[in-house]
Amino acid sequence: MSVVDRFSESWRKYRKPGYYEDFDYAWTMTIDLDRCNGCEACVTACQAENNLPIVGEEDIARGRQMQWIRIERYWDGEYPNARLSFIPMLCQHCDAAPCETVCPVSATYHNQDGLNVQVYNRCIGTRSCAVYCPYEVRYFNYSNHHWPAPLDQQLNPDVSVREKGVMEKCTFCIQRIRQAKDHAKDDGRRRVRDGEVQPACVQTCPTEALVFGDRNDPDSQVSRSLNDPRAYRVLDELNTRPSVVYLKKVVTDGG
Amino acid sequence: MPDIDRRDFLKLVGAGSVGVAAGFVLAESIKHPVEYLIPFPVPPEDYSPGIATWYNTVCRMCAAGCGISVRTREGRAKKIEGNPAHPVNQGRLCALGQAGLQVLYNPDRLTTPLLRDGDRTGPFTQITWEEGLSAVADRLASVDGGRIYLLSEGVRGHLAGLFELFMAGLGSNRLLHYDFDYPHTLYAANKRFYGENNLPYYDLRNARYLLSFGADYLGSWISPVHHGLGFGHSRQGGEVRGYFVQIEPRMSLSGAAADEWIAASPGTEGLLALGLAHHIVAEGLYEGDDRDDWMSALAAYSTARVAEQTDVPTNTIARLAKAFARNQPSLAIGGGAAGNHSGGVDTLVAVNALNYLVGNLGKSGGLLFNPDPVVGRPTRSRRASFQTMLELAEDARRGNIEVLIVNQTNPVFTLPAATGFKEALAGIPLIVSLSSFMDETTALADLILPSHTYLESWGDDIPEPGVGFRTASVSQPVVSPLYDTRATGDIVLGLAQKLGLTDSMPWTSMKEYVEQGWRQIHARGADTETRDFQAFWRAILQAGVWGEKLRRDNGAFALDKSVIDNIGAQQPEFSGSNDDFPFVLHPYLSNTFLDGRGANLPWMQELPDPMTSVVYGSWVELNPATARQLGLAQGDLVRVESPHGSVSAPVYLYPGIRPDVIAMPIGQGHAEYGRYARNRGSNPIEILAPRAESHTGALAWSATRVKLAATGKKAALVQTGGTSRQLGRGIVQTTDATAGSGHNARLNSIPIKVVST
Amino acid sequence: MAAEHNELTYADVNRDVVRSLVETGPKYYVTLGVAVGVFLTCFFFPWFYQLFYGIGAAGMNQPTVWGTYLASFIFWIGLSHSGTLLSCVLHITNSAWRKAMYRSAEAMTLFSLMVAATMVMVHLGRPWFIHWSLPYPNQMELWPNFRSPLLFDVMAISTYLAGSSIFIYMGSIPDFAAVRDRTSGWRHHMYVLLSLGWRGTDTEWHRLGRAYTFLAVLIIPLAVSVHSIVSWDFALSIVPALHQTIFAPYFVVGAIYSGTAGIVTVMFMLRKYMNFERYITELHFDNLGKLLLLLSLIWTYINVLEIFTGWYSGTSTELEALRYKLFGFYAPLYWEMILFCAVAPLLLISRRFRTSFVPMLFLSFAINIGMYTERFLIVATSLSRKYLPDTWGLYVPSLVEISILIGSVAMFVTLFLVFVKIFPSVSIYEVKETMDVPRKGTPQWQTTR
Amino acid sequence: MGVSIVPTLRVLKPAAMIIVVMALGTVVGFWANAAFLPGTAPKQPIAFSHKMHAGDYQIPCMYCHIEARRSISAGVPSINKCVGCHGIVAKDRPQIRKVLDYWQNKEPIPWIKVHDLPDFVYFPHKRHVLAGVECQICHGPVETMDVVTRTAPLKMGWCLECHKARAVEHGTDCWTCHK
Repeated sequence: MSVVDRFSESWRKYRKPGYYEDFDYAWTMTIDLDRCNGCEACVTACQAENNLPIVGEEDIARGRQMQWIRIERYWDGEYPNARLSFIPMLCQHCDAAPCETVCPVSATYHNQDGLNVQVYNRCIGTRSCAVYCPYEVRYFNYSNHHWPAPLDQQLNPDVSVREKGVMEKCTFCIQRIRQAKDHAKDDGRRRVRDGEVQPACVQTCPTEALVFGDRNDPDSQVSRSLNDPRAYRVLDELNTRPSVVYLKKVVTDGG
Repeated sequence: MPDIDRRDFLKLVGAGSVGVAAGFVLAESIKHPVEYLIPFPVPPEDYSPGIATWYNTVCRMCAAGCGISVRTREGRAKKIEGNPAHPVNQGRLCALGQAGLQVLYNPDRLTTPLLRDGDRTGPFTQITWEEGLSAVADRLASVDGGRIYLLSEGVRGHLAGLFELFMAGLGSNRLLHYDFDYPHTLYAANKRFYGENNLPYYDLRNARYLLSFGADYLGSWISPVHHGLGFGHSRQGGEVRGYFVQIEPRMSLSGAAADEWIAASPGTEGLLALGLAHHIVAEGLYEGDDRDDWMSALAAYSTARVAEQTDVPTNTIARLAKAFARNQPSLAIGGGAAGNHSGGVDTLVAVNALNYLVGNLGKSGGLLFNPDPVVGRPTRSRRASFQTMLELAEDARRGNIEVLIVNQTNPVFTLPAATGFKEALAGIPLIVSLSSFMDETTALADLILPSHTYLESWGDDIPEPGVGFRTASVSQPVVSPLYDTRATGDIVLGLAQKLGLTDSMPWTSMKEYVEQGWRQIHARGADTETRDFQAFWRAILQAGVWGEKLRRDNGAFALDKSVIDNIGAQQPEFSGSNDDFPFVLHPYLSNTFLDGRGANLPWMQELPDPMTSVVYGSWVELNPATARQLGLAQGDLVRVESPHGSVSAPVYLYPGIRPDVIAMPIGQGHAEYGRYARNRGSNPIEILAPRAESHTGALAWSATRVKLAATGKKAALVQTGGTSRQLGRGIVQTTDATAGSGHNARLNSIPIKVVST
Repeated sequence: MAAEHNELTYADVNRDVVRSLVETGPKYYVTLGVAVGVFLTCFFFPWFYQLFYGIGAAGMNQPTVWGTYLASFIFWIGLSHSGTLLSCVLHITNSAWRKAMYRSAEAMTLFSLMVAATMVMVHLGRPWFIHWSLPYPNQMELWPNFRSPLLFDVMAISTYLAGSSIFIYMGSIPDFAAVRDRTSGWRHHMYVLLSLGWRGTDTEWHRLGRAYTFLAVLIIPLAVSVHSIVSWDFALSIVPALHQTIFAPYFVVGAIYSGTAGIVTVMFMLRKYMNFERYITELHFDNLGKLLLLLSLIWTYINVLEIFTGWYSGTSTELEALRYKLFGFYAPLYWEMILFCAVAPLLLISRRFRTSFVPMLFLSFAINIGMYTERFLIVATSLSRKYLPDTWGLYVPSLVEISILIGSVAMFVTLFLVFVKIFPSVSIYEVKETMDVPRKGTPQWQTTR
Repeated sequence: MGVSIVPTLRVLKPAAMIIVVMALGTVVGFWANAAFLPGTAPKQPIAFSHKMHAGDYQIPCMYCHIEARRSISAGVPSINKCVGCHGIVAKDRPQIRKVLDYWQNKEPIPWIKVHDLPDFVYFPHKRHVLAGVECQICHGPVETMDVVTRTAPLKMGWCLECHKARAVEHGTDCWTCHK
């Protein structure tokens, strides 16, 4: 097949609305804001799993924190009726991702699992994806990070350590997905079973607020969760079609 | 070429050589660096490169006793996750627990035994274990047993037993377990009310209505991960959505998660509890035989009076009381600042009374009592309260202590400066520290025998409180020791050997001792008799947890009339007068560092505080209205002055705090403790008044009044978050649907671990 | 018009221009030395440090991942806009007053494009991989992303750079030949190579004229598209206050505006320091002043429109972005921009102002400072106030960034200083076109028209 | 004054010669480094001969590289595997004595990687072995080599050639091989 054919074929494929429904999987996460208590266990789990650096006080003061999942906090009202709500914010793996269109070198793209992936070694560091991302979940390596020995022994060998000048973000723990598929292949299964793979944040969430799975599978846990009437997407009006769906926080007045 | 002369030729040769050299260097510079492939000389069993091995062990980052699975690859620990089989955390784990890896791989660990010559300001020199152990053993042998103190962090299981044997062998009764956050008042209250010196199991999972009096049960109280599991399930896992009420002067993590946050006047939680009890009894929501006794005991706590004392409106009290009684099963818990106040035990007894009145005892969704543990001895009598520590300091001052062995606890940091504890240590001739880190107490030691971290040691643990049935877990090393350190148990056994205590302590290693202890459990085993011990032991190591499905009969509970008669709560007492010190200081355990033990972990330093998103520092929380009055703005450096000293920290405007209260997180302000903790923020414990709770002698850490003095300076308040208001953008959306919605994450809760290929 | 040139003869022109190339005083070398020194210390070494350390050497942070580098990039691209574009427009409309200034205006285009391209390199996290943004066949079948506005940028800018290089070079060939014939030594050899064997035959003049006009027509839409495309870097994002259809004309107008102001600056310098008083006259300043006034009015209109659309949207995000721009942390800069770019240019209504050289110089400075501020505000205000308030932050340029900004100006000055010694900075043959044909003289210099 | 370019070219000739010679020299130098010091056959701490073991004695690859079929890493055998045989066989040869020295000191042998991929590449041996890819396709005819030499370029384009030829499922997706 010539280059031109290949190009026009993929062009047709990706121009088709809803093309991602034909994908092998459509990995999706639901986050129940009524369960989330803001404990940030997910944040540390992600840091441990994905080799996130310790950027240090100075860099955080300059606004360069690196946590692929973060807890945003929003106050409503004033004392004594102040209320604080937490919302975990991570890469939404949008099906119509603004970041994917802007990268000049296609370092970020949609793969066949419906994931918005970032190829670190392709990134040239224009940072335009971070500008285009309305959720601010892309993190840039402003310098090389160091792990004073022996902290480096903790680094996960399944995940790269990103160098300076590279954009990075939540991958839905793609290394775990890859291994789960590998297992499925070893067992002669065509597909990964529901619940067989969980990103680090979902795995550790003490309140079980996070649910992860394949929404192409109607019986999966996450598909059922998506049917919840409380389901909504953050900044839905931008039509980015995120794969992370939130379940509304329940607020009642009086017991 | 004939027209090239000699000069040109030389030029060309020169140019050519420069070119060749440049090309060569260029090619050399882009070459791949040499990498090595270094196999083990003898590979460990069950090891293969590229394939992860999971070891189950026990988390020691706090006292909850969660089971953990540690992923290792190529002999290095890579990640800590919850052990799915463990009943406490069921596969889940908090941030601090996961940061345990950085305890193991901390760059500031003590790597060899260290000895300090001369006074306690000089440097340490490296010594061998043999020298170190002999030095201690010689000293221990030469002094009277009663003059030897062993001050340990709170330990359970076999290590606690070993300490008992060791101290008994030395002829000393001076064995103390000291933790800053040990809930002395809760034990005392349970003892007084239920006659049970024990913590019950709080069944949040099935509770439909929870009243929490100051207990930050999702952040730092007792067993946060287990409570989190229960909270999540109660919220959206069942048929009816649970309703959570948090009563505390400063909104904690649990307060934010709760449906309702009630800022009662600090220290009046007990009054409020009794006010609710009064309303329940008076409105006929309690129909027990002893109703009249209750009526008379609670007569003084009429709704109107309590409302005035607690600053909670009467209709709120009435509403809470009604809802608490009607929405069964309900649960009332108390702790935190409410428990560590001048009348902490009274407060918690009042909370217990609430549970009693609506019948929450011994039933699902209420509180259940635990069977006695099978492993180790209860260490409750060994638990050092604030009062005990004052006595220890006094003994030290009088010269009654010859040797103090400190194991992984840091009283110099967690005791108020006004106690003079640090200075008192000067009166002790020999201080031996078994710590893995150079913390403030270890920095004052003469001899350091560094322990393994928990990820390198053998041991076992019984979660406290239990989960309603008998359970225990074994901890095993997940990696080979990084440094020339030894397990605490092995150090004690080594000393015992040198001292000739081998009769009572014949074991050569902690592993042998633990295994021997578990032999006894196997021998008495109810459901394990079919297997031989080795199979049993292997099964436990694999599962990481052992349990017996033996529940205690929680059926009948009769309350003594004297208990009812003695119920009461006083107005709180504070150190410092209202006029000079207008604010109540509300120190709270940091969600990330607890009592400061997590401050040396870079992940924890970099984890934003859940409520404020501040990292790497301390702050003073002020109600925006108060700040306006004082003319203070976010980030202004203020001095917090109590009658016993002052600390400085930047102001953080916090909408969820009473205007007459200021709050500070505990955990920062270390003078030692490694590069990540040292000289960062400030420690509010320093300025606390040395006031003990009246019944238990526990430190009443929320009973100090302070004043604020602006310094006129700005301080760096490093925050990860920007503006914490939604501005109508619908980011966190809410609904008022109260019914359970059928979303059930429970089904998927057992993680199937993806082990590397 | 011819009257003003009456005292000039063809020989004068030749002599003046060749003198500007050949006679170099110590002042020139001092200026060049300073420019190169500033370039090295303020641009090269900080950049080297930044390459070593990472982009963290600059002040960029999480919400504001783009900073002054990108603002400088747009600024230089904008500055590039007037030169060639104006020259082309004036060429095909046959405006005679263009002829004395177009060469240096085009050079300005060329050099500011080069500086802009360098700013892209400075801006990138891993500039050593910039070739990945070019579509070249490879075994991996890896291609750049053709949907990306940044790739449009790469295409548009490289085309524009190529087009304007050819344009300025083509227009200079007869002049190179003229200089070739009046110089000796290495200069002579250089101009032999540069003039491509130009003999000045009728056929050559004819072909040059055809090709030149053809290129001029081609470059006009190209120039307009370049800045439209640069604006799409922003407008195609969904960032509040950037996601606007007005952005393409806004950028084009802004670009021509700042470019025209840049031309005024350059004209002043050439006139003053290269002794071209007789060629660059009040007429040029008057005409440029009128143009500036027109552009400033259009620019102001678009700014008002931007405020209106922000207010009219009524959404929290747009309103907040607008509020922040007008009254937030960067508000002083905003009002400074309005003062310099919307209010001050109203002085141009007065002809006396337009024809006074020094005030015009200061005005051109003011406009370009204002326009730089505009670019900075586009980047800084919108990015620091995006959708999720919890991520809002603040961006303040670091020393490295400020130094590189200064260094980039030095780079531009250096390039220009080298240019004036190689290229005849006033077009010899076109100036002659405006003059009366001399009765005596070599027929070689007769024009084709 | 003429317009001829010839005098100019004559003047420029010496400088041009120097530049051309220097450029040619650079090419030669680069080539010489690549050709004579390719680094594809580093000197190992022990002169282990794959030709003898895998070629002459026909020991299967996965007798020593045991992990190849079940792990991402093929694994280099530990010394105890070497000593398993050489505790008895050929104990007196100098190279074997070196091995036995390492064994006695319980020191690992610091083998130098011949086939090294960048850290951002995820190459599971297992998937390739189970898919029936011969070891020799990437590692070359190791059984004929006294000193192991890298014969394949191990570059991305080269990987993709094979992935495309074999129509590997998602074989050209970046995240199949990158991490």
